[in-house]
Amino acid sequence: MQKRYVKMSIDLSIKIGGEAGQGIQSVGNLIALVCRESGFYIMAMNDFESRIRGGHSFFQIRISDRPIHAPADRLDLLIGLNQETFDLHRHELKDKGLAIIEGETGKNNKRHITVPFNAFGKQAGNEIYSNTVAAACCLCLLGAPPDVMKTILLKQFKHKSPEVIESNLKAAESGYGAVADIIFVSRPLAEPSPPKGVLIEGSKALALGAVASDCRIASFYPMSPATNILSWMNTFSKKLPLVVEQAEDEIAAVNMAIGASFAGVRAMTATSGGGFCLMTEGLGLAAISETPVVIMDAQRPGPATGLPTRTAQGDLNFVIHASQDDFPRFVLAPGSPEESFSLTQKAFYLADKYQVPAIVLVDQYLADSLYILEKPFKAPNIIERFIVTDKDIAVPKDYKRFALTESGISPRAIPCAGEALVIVSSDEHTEDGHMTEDGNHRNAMVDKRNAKLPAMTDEMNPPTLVHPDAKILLIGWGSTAGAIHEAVCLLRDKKKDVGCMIFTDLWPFPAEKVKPLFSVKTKSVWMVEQNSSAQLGCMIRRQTGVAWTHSLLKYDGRPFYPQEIVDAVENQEIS
Amino acid sequence: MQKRYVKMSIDLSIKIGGEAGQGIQSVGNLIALVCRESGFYIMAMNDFESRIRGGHSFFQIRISDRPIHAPADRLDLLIGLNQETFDLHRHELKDKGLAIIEGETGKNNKRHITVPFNAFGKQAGNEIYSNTVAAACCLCLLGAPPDVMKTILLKQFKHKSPEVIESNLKAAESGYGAVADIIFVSRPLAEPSPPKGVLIEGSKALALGAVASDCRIASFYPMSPATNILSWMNTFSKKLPLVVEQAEDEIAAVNMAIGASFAGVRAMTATSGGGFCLMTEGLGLAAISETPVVIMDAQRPGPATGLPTRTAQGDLNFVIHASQDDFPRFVLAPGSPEESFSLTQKAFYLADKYQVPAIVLVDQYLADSLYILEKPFKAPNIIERFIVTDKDIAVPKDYKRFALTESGISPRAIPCAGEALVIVSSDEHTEDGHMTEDGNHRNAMVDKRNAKLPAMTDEMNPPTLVHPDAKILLIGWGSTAGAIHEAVCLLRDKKKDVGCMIFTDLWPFPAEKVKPLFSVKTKSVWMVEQNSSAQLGCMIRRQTGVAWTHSLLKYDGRPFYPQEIVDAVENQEIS
Amino acid sequence: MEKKDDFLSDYENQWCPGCGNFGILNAMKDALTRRKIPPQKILIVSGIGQAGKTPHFMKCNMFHGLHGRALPLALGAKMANHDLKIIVNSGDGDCYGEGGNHFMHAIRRNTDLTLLVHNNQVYGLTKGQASPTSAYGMITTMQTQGVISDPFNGPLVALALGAGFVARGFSGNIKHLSDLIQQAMKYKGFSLIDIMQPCVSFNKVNTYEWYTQRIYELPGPVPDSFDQAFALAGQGEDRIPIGIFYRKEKTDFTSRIPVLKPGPLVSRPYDPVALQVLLDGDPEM
Amino acid sequence: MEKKDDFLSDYENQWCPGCGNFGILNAMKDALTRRKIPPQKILIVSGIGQAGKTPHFMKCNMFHGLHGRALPLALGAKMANHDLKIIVNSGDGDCYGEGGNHFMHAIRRNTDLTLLVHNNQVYGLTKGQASPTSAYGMITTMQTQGVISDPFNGPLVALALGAGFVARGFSGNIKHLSDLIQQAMKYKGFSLIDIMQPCVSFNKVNTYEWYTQRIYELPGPVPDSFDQAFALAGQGEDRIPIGIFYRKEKTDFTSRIPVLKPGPLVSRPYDPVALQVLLDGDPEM
Ligand SMILES: Cc1ncc(C[n+]2csc(CCOP(=O)(O)OP(=O)(O)O)c2C)c(N)n1
Ligand SMILES: Cc1ncc(C[n+]2csc(CCOP(=O)(O)OP(=O)(O)O)c2C)c(N)n1
Ligand code: SF4
Ligand code: SF4
Ligand SMILES: [Mg+2]
Ligand SMILES: [Mg+2]
Repeated sequence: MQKRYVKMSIDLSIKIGGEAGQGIQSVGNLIALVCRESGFYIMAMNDFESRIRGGHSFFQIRISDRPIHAPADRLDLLIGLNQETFDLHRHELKDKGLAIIEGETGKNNKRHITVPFNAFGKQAGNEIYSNTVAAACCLCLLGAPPDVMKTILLKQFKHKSPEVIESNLKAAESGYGAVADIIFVSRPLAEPSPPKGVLIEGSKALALGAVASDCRIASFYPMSPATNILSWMNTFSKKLPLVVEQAEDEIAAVNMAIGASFAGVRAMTATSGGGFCLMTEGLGLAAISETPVVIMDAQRPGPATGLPTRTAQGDLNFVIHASQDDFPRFVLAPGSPEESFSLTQKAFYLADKYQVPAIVLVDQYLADSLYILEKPFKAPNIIERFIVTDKDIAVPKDYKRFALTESGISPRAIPCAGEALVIVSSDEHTEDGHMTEDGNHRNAMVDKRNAKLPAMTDEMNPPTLVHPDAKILLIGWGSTAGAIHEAVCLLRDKKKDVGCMIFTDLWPFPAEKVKPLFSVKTKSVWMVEQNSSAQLGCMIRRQTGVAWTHSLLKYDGRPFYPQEIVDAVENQEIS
Repeated sequence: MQKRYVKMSIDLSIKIGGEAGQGIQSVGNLIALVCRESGFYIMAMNDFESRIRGGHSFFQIRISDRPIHAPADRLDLLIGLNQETFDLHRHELKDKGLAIIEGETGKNNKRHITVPFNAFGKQAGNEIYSNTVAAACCLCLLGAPPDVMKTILLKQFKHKSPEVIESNLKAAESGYGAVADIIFVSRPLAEPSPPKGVLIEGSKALALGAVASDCRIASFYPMSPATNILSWMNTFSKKLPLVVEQAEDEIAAVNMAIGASFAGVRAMTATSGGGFCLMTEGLGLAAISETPVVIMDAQRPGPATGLPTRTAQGDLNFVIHASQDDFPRFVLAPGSPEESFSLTQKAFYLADKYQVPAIVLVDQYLADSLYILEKPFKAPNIIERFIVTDKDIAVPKDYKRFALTESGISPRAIPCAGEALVIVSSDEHTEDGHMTEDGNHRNAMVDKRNAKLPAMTDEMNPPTLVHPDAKILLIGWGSTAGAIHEAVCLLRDKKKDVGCMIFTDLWPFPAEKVKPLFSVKTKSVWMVEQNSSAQLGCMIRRQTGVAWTHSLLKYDGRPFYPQEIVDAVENQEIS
Repeated sequence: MEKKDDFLSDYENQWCPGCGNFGILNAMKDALTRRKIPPQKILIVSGIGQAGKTPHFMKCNMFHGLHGRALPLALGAKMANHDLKIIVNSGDGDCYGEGGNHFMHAIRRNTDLTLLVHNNQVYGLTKGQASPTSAYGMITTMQTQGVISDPFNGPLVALALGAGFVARGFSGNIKHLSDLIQQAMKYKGFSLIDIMQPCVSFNKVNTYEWYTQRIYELPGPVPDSFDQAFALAGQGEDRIPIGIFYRKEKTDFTSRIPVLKPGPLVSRPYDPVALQVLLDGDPEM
Repeated sequence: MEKKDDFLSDYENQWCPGCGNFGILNAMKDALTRRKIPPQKILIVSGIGQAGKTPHFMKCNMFHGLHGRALPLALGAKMANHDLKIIVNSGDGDCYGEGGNHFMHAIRRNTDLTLLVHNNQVYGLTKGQASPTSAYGMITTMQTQGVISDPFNGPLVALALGAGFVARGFSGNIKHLSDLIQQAMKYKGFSLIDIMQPCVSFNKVNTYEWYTQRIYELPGPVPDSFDQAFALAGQGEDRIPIGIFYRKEKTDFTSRIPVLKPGPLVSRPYDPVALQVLLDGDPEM
């Protein structure tokens, strides 16, 4: 994730807003696709309500000639499929920004133009095509040649009827026409270059990480913002030995995954905090039965139902301590599509290697955003499973599933695969897996499980560092990585001595690796988190003794903009 | 809990062991009752397996002329209803200790006497009376006049048939006869004095605390070691406006309690860790809906099913962080029957006052042990409910359940009680209770809920201190209080400079009160906990920056003996 | 007198235009008006989903609880105050999926409340996955190769569990549905109305048209035969009967609890004297 | 050849002497022996309770899971390896109480496994509270004024949910029960045997005597009428039939999943080439 900062010559932000059901996301995707095709980097986020029609939602895309990893707070272009979009977001426009809003043609002023998206849509066949009109306006302003847009449109609708395709093309044409003579601040798409990578959604990167781990069972119960991960996996399940099963509830989902893993395949489930609550007992089952399992928690604001379609980082404390009593587990929090792919694989690998549950902690912002992925994902050559069969066991009929070892890891056989009987219980047990009441056996098993911790901790990567000896150190984790990195660059441009420390590998907390990273030169330590109590801050304090001095906590369900972080640090400097 | 330590002139420990189903607990209760009647203090614990018949279980009672709060590790008398008891526990006998074990009369030696309990039982009518024979042997050795035992027996069996009573009396007689000419180290019961208090079980004190809080709904799903608390409440429900309802699962149990509280009565549920897992989503519901609810978590070793009938302190981290995202809650951990009664009331009071969930964290050892309660429990004169009705509301029809206030506490009305409509949602909401997607409203509600924290923290009592400026400070919480206090006394007797700090009020952690309690004179800080990671230790470090230096962690499911703590500290001193 | 308008709420409705939920909402308001129950006297408890949002869109006392957990929440409220009149709004996923266990055990208890299952045969709020009632083979956003579990028939299961009031309604027949709701509320015990409800956004199979072609009103008085009820509840391929399938009087849950006889718990005074007697209790436990 | 002794385990049995579970254990061993399934080839999944302890007391592959969650655990194993032969041991509390939702949805899926519900009409391991199947009015350690919910009839509910193999057995008739288990294992799909089982420690109502007075073996071939099955499953006051109530062939769950056709997931090779194609996929998502 540590990116070198190169000044961008193109950096445009566009917001397209309207009601749910107006096809905002399609507009967004279309624009993103054309930008990619034209060789630009993009980063786009989806903001929507927990409803299917009406209300207000938007798609916000940032376009650049350099890699970008966070949205920007000020807009160059605001496209409103309704007037409300203008009312809500006009203040976000830059001074030279332009708003194109649904309305009768004619009552334009230079910075606020109205276009009858709906009427044009209707002319093209149906009001629903208004979104294509809007997309076309946008692309026209950005300088995209009409045929590029057309090509992409045709690809996107290739499975639709000729009438639908025809109407979309017509709608696009009218969109181009409506703004043909308006000159926008910048027309980057007029100068295309080869694509810089593929377009990818966070949830797709997570799903690809799972299949690249050879995950073969994904059981789940629908819950935003995790559902998309499963939708992707479902798509993949047609081409790989993978079953995606919708369970009756999250309790069933996690137990199915554990049962599948016990039977010998890699298995996972994904949910959000409320569903994770229902999985906590299963987490303990995975722990005591030493069955590998991967659980993805896509965070949203809580408690309880909270804000179903928004983003948060409020589950860190919970997932680290979930389920009664002590036991080892992994918690990894990717901050980009690349990390989503690699850390999901790491989670499956570590779960298998240490026979423990591994949690991948993501959030709505990461899952629902679009990115350009520069380096294609590679399928691993082999998948190491850490499973034994009769031939690896001295006397298979004497096999003991929980044999005491120095590492705490016992050779793991799978049931009905040979002479070795696999005996597993959720009660405390002896080496052979049978229930016990004996205090010594209990101690031996707790010690055995805990014995894995040193090696598990060694597996944890230290946080990413940028100028760690700066006077001001920003600390964050997971999906805020992009915004924090950019904020550091912006602040350093302003000659502020700022650095950052971004965690992905959170538990077991690699305290010994983290402690020496703190510099005596650092005067203020800022926790930048999307929760109201600085959960990572508390953990760092507990694990290293280092206390944070400032915090920038955002918990309104919206992601951080780099500028917000810049402002907070600068304001603090002044006061 | 801070008890002055007075040297005991009588301090006897007796263990009665046998199989589940042999009536060990009845023997124990009988002895405890006679000791109480004779004016002695007792402390007794039940050790049993998760099965109904067979295996091995025991009852261990300590008798003294001074208040006692922990079991002792060395025995004066071992009574075995089977040979296994002798084999398992003979090493616990003091040098002058005596063992009375089931077997043919005759093959006695001075310290190991066999008595045919079974045969005597059979003679009295049925082998099942062997336990009464054993109890009688014990009481006879302790010097209890036969008629005292007889009186208690008659009382205990008053609802039984004349034959059963007759048989028990006969069995008792033969027990007395069998050991009449053996002289035991001490015969305290021969010199009775007036009773020092009432006999009470931990779970009963908790249940009484609940009814003394005017709790009116207790919904639950059976789970050891919490079930007894509900059994007691069920008994009380015949005499008070109280409904105890067994739910289909723990999810239903916690939601029922929340529904009941919402409708206007005080309500609770009780469970153990595995059931608490299933309640975590409900905990979040109580939080966001600001509905008071009390949840008792009676801890047992985990993870998962673990050791169902044993004791642990492994759920502290979990209950403090359970459920997604941040929200305020209380966590209180009583360490004695007195505290069980008072802190349960405090939990109900605080839950009502702050409209938050309150967790009472106990464990199997506390719930299943017997104590002498010196000061009778008093019913409060009034129960403060913090509920408003139309007459307290300016314009009832404009009532807003979640009105923003400085304290974060909104006036709470109950549904269908007047003109004021009560609107509550598990989604994030506006002041009127309706769902919202708005970031500002979201911030306002998070801030409102968190605004309760300072006052909530003020409600927390600091830990109990004994010689806080000692060189060695033992820190513990909850049910280990008795053992730690006694260990301090024993160590100080040996001229060791030892003190202790015992927590009951754990969350919100009263950091500002705790920090100044640490003395510079203290050189080693010991965490004495029944989990494998020093959970309270981690919390103290995180909240105060004070790091522990030593730990004595016991997680085999058995309670601490004071002597174990003494030994650990002394061994450390030597090495 | 109560007017339907009394239930008008200022809060913006969030359902899709054309959604079957509007019919259910209207039938509820109509039923309450006719039963002369004002907003102040009704408690509506709901789960999470489009169905769960219902009480927000009308004036009432309400608790919009967790996904799947409306029934135990409602039961708790009823035990605390058995004078409460309670309607529960739940979705097919909410009630038969996540909340299936509570559905079964609520019937065993026979708690006096009315359960309306907004059965759109799909997960609406989460964008179109199969629900337990989705037809075998139905293609959805997640079941792209078709549903492979048998559909769950709520009324049938309710009958097997001994429910005393079992009905099916249709969101497209508001008058009929209002009448069902009124009857259900009159019934003292647990009443289930499984309501066929089109979801215009995600269920392209069970549309208004699909329903109107199949649905017919049961004529005449409620059949008082269990077997007949069972047969009616089982229909559903070509012909879907709406109406009350079964009605049988039996003692409701809170009436079975002796301690509730003197009145609702919520209105009973705190009695320190009785409590002290209990606290003093038996000194020997 | 497999002998019943092959299933002998060294692990000490923990049930009360006289417990009905012994009969079930013996019938299981007998059935497996007769079906020629050795310990190495059977997977037993169980919940928590006295019933859940069953697999510890015989030789087998086993997963003794969480209270109430045996069915999803077993389903997960079956999806991973549909060649597994799976028996699930569950208690009446475990299966119909805590696990009730999984019970219903397991039936909807028709997973090929055999579910044995040790129905002692009480919570045994937790010392005698009422279970969902406890009779109305039954006095227990916790329901000291008697049970006030209607009893849950597993076979009846299973039939209403469309189960294809529904039977009732009696722990006191080992030969008959063994036969039922064999038939159930032969059936390709979800098979339920609700087993009447005395709990000598906590159920003083439904004793051996009580059962023997009421239980009768169904004669002759399995009735192939749903109505008859429903009527049989409903019997229980004075006369309790044991035998197979209903048997109907239908495609089992894993056979309904196209991707499983080439063989069990667990034995399929990892294919980096197919994966890479997917990873390269559509660059435009
Ligand atoms: C514990 C939990 N799991 C999942 C969800 C996500 N969720 C919200 S509504 C819903 C299903 C909605 O379907 P249904 O109950 O049929 O209601 P509808 O929207 O169709 O009316 C789900 C799965 C949740 N909120 N909580
Ligand atoms: C989540 C959870 N809740 C409660 C328990 C406690 N518990 C263990 S066994 C049991 C019920 C046993 O009854 P049943 O399933 O009928 O089995 P039986 O012992 O009668 O065979 C309960 C409630 C538990 N282990 N886990
Ligand atoms: S998604 Fe379906 S159920 Fe939900 S509001 Fe829209 S039409 Fe109604
Ligand atoms: S308690 Fe009942 S079910 Fe459990 S082992 Fe004893 S007799 Fe059997
Ligand atoms: Mg639905
Ligand atoms: Mg049972």
